[in-house]
Amino acid sequence: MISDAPGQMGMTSESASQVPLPEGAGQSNYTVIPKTSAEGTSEGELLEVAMGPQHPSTHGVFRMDVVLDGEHVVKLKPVFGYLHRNHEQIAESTTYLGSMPYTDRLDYLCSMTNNWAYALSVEKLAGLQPPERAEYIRIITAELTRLVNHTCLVGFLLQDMGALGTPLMYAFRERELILDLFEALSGSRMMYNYMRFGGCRVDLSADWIEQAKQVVDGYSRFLDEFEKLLTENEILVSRTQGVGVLTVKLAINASITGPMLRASGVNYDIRKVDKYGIYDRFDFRIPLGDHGDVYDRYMIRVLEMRESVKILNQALRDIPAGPIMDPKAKIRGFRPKAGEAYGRIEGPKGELGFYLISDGSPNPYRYRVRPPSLINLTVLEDMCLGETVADVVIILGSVDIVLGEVDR
Amino acid sequence: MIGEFFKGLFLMIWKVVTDQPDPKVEFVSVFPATIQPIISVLLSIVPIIMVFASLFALTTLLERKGLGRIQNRLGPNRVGPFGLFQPVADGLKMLTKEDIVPHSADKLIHFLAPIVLLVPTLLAYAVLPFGQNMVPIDMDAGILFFFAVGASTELSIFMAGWSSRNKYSLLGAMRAIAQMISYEIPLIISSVTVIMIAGSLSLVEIVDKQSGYHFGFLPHWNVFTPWGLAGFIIFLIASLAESNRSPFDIPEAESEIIAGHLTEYSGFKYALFFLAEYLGMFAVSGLAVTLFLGGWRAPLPFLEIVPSYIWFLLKLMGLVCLFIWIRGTLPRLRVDQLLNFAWKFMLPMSLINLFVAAIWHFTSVWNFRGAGLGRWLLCAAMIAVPYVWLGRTLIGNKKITHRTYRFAN
Amino acid sequence: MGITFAIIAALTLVSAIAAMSLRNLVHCALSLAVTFAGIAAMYLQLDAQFVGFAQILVYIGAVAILIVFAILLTRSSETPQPVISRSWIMGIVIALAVFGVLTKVILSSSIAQRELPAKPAPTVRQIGDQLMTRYVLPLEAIGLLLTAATIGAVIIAMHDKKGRGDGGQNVNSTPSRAEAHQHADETHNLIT
Amino acid sequence: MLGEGIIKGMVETAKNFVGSYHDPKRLTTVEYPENKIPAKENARNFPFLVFDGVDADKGLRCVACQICEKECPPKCIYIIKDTVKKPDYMGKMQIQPKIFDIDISVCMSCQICVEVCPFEAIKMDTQFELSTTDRFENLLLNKRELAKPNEYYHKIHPTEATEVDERLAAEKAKAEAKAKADAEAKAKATVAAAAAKAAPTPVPAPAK
Repeated sequence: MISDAPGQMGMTSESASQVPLPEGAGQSNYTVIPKTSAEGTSEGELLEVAMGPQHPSTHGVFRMDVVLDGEHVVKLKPVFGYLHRNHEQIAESTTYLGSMPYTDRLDYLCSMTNNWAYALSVEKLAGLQPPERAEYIRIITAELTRLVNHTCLVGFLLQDMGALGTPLMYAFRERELILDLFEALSGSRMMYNYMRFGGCRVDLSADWIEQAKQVVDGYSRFLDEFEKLLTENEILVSRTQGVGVLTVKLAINASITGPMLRASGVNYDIRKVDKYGIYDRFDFRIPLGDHGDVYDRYMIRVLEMRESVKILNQALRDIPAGPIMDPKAKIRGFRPKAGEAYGRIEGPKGELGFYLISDGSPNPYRYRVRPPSLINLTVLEDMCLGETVADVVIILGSVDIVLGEVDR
Repeated sequence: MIGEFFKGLFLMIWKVVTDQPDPKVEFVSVFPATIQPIISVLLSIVPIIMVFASLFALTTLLERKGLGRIQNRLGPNRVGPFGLFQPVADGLKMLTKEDIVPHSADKLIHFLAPIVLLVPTLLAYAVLPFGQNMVPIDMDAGILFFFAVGASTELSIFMAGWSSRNKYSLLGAMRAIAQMISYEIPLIISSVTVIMIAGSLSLVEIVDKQSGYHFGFLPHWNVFTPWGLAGFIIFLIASLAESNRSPFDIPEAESEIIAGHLTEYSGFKYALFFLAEYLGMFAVSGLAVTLFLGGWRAPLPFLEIVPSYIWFLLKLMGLVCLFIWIRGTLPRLRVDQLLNFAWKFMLPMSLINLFVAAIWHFTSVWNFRGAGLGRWLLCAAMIAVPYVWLGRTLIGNKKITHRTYRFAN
Repeated sequence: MGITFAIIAALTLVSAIAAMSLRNLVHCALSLAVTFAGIAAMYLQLDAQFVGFAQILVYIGAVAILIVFAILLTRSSETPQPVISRSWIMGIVIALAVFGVLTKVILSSSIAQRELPAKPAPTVRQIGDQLMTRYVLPLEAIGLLLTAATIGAVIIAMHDKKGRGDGGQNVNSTPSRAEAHQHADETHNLIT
Repeated sequence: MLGEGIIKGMVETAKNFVGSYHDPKRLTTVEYPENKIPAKENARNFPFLVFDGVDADKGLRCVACQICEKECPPKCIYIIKDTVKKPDYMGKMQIQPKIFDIDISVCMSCQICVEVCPFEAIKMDTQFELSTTDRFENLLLNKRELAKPNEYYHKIHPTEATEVDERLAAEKAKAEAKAKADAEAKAKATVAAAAAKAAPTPVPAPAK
């Protein structure tokens, strides 16, 4: 019943005459589905709406085919793939290093963590070990990325809720400071292409660390300001609490990861589980929610940002001097021995993993991304059923997707 | 003839500037008797349209600048000095844009909707006392007229939403109507408190009743009484909803239903909707000023030398700035919450406020020592207690709590 | 007064006819709103401000909206009736009969016989005073009646809503989804 | 109490409103065409070719080894080797690219060409105002447009350029010392030294 042309829904054959049409309406763009109860009596009509791919709040080219009973959702079908770029196939036909810049473009808000996840899997494959300073740099950049991602998420969530850009602008103000840091480090504001197999591309200067310390100090002040603006706001609270509940059972079964899983109350953070990098050296806690609704997802992110600030303070204080590349690593002619590896990290959005099979050639034989955005999106319908249109938008916002990663 | 014409014109301008009664008499008498009524009407209508249309332009700029500053941006500053000509550029853009009518739209109603919206909105200005001697029509049932024309705007929003043949438009129109009908009730009831105290439906008389000062400095405005303050806040919230402003911009919630009933409008028709929306906001703010903030009266006795209409405009702009500030801060409510808020909070509060106003009226005969203060405290308590209680039940009903979070190591 | 009255009367009549004869229900409702506005204009012309404004407020602001809502919310899936039904002759006869009776009564009443002395138009204040003093009992009775009607409507609506809840659930649970949930539950049991 | 959080939020936005007037740090944006943020030293946009000396044709460091062409992930570099050796600005005989095109509408500024280049011949530019009205011709940069002097490189990336110069000088000194020891075939030895560095491992063609 869903026509492919977005916004111009095909008319179902006989049912369209139920809402009085304006005269001369050649074809209807209302798809009206008669609604019947269990006994077969008629109970009004359902309206099918295609939200997206040109909808203002689908975070990119994403479509939700929503069936509405009044304002309530009775069915929701996510449709994605509008941004498909053949990422995995391209990566299989280019060198290992050559797909590093492509990973930047997966989740373009968190390029650093994408880099790290990919570097981690290649390092597993090739048996490389980054030196200690590189590990510290990775943690610093990854936690800064987490700050960027979560701040933006909260900003966009509030934008979806109709706060007219104010929280988003505050979020972008702070993000700008971190992007400045990243630009000074890697040369680019978003597509960093910074990590290398066995280390990092450029070393941090002492200056940079000073600046980063300032930014991190300012961040907890900003978070206080942000929370004053939002956390207690009655409108936000009543809009989000009890909306879009994700049960623990479903979250586990759908292999949801990241803040969404933790908002449902499952204590699972790869930073603690795998202790990849040198995360075991840092003192931080994992915030857990109990309700699994949009408010919990929002609060978990705010609390995670506070923990990230803690990690950053420790890392910036303790970072040792030393080389930043494993001496065994080669830039040109990199050929890992045949084998397979799966490297995963706790990205800001969830478990980001890269699965690689090498046949000893310069290109990976198989390259597979485990995109947290896509997998977290699979429970969208379960969270949205019975909620209203307005809630669908904020539930989608609270899932935290980036279409670059969903569609790949 | 020409000399008389200019003399009359000059006299009229002089009388307007110095705030004297009957400014147009001399000027109108220059013309032949048959067209005198028409001239007189035009002299009332044209300034209203001009002043409020330019106020609209100014407000769009002010809003964008103010929102920009709230969001730590600069706001528009490219067209003209400080971006002052930005509204002109916007207007030109709107006028030169293609006017798109959807293929399957109901063309006649689609065309009529913006006009049907704009006309009553403009009519509402007919009864507002802008200044001491500036009332287009001093009607006996002025406030009733205001609400009557205000109520007829709902139909045009429905027309816009339905005729566009767009699902989002229809959803937006339904939301708009539900919202406007719900909030009209608290809006009217909170005005009824003022009518009851003033004993008149005439806006001029209501302003007259608010003259004078307590202790020589505190004006007798309704907002300085407990019921007036509560009524003012209820009126403001309801008028935010009536004029579809954030946090009640649900009918055109762009993150949910694109632009609601405005989705399929472009070009000049869209500009008309936009204009009507702002004019509606000015009108309802003007009514708030008249009912609660003493209309055109100066806030302090020695400031009475400033012409009265300046005070009216200043108060009006103050309210508009408040609206902009609210818009820059708050997220949007959901439809059901909006209606819950209207029926479960605003309506009981406005009824209680009506009751309190009646008590205020009857206690005005109290004559013992400290009666004024006692009366004030009694009424304030009678409003505050239900407010706290209703607020708690409103929140408590939805099981909304202050949450604490666990941490795992 | 003549021309204005003629225009208003023509507008009212034309829109009333349109409200009866247009095929599209929404168009009919909108025409009806125009009729209401015309009647309000007549009241205003007769210097009955209160009635005129109340007409606009109640009929255009509420009744017309209510009609429009009713059209949109109720199902109109019955096949559209032909505009002129089979019993049109009967209808015309009844209409003519009513018109005739009314005309007869009006013409034979004392009002039509003589010129009325110009009465001062009742002000809103007078109407209010009358309502609150002489007619206070009827006013209260009407208020009570309306309140009872509102409460009744709310109760009916609430009852209806309760019934609808189950129907809504039925639409949700397509078999595949139910199966998927069941499957998920089983896996969960395996995990834990 | 109802409304508390809303009032708190409104106080916060009011603070920001006032703050935006007296605290320039809050305003992150600059008014672009008039004011520009100076480019960071590490900033990168699109690649350019470095030449030494004054003549862009002669001084090009690039020896058309085509490693960057092979390594470029979006394959936006196009090189055709010259068939004859030509003297460079020092008078040394060198193979040079006959055609060296970069399609910057395809380039994704990943800097991999810079990393893999053994001759320090290709570097990243910071120039970003490149918009044109023709997306085909004007965004396909040829050798002449890509070539920029070493001084320009020093100007945009001072630290990095100094390091590169030092490294090149050291290599050159080493090569010259070796050349002196190997007195009979001076020119040949220089080329050999370069060649030895050029190919630590030959980069194989893609497997598929």
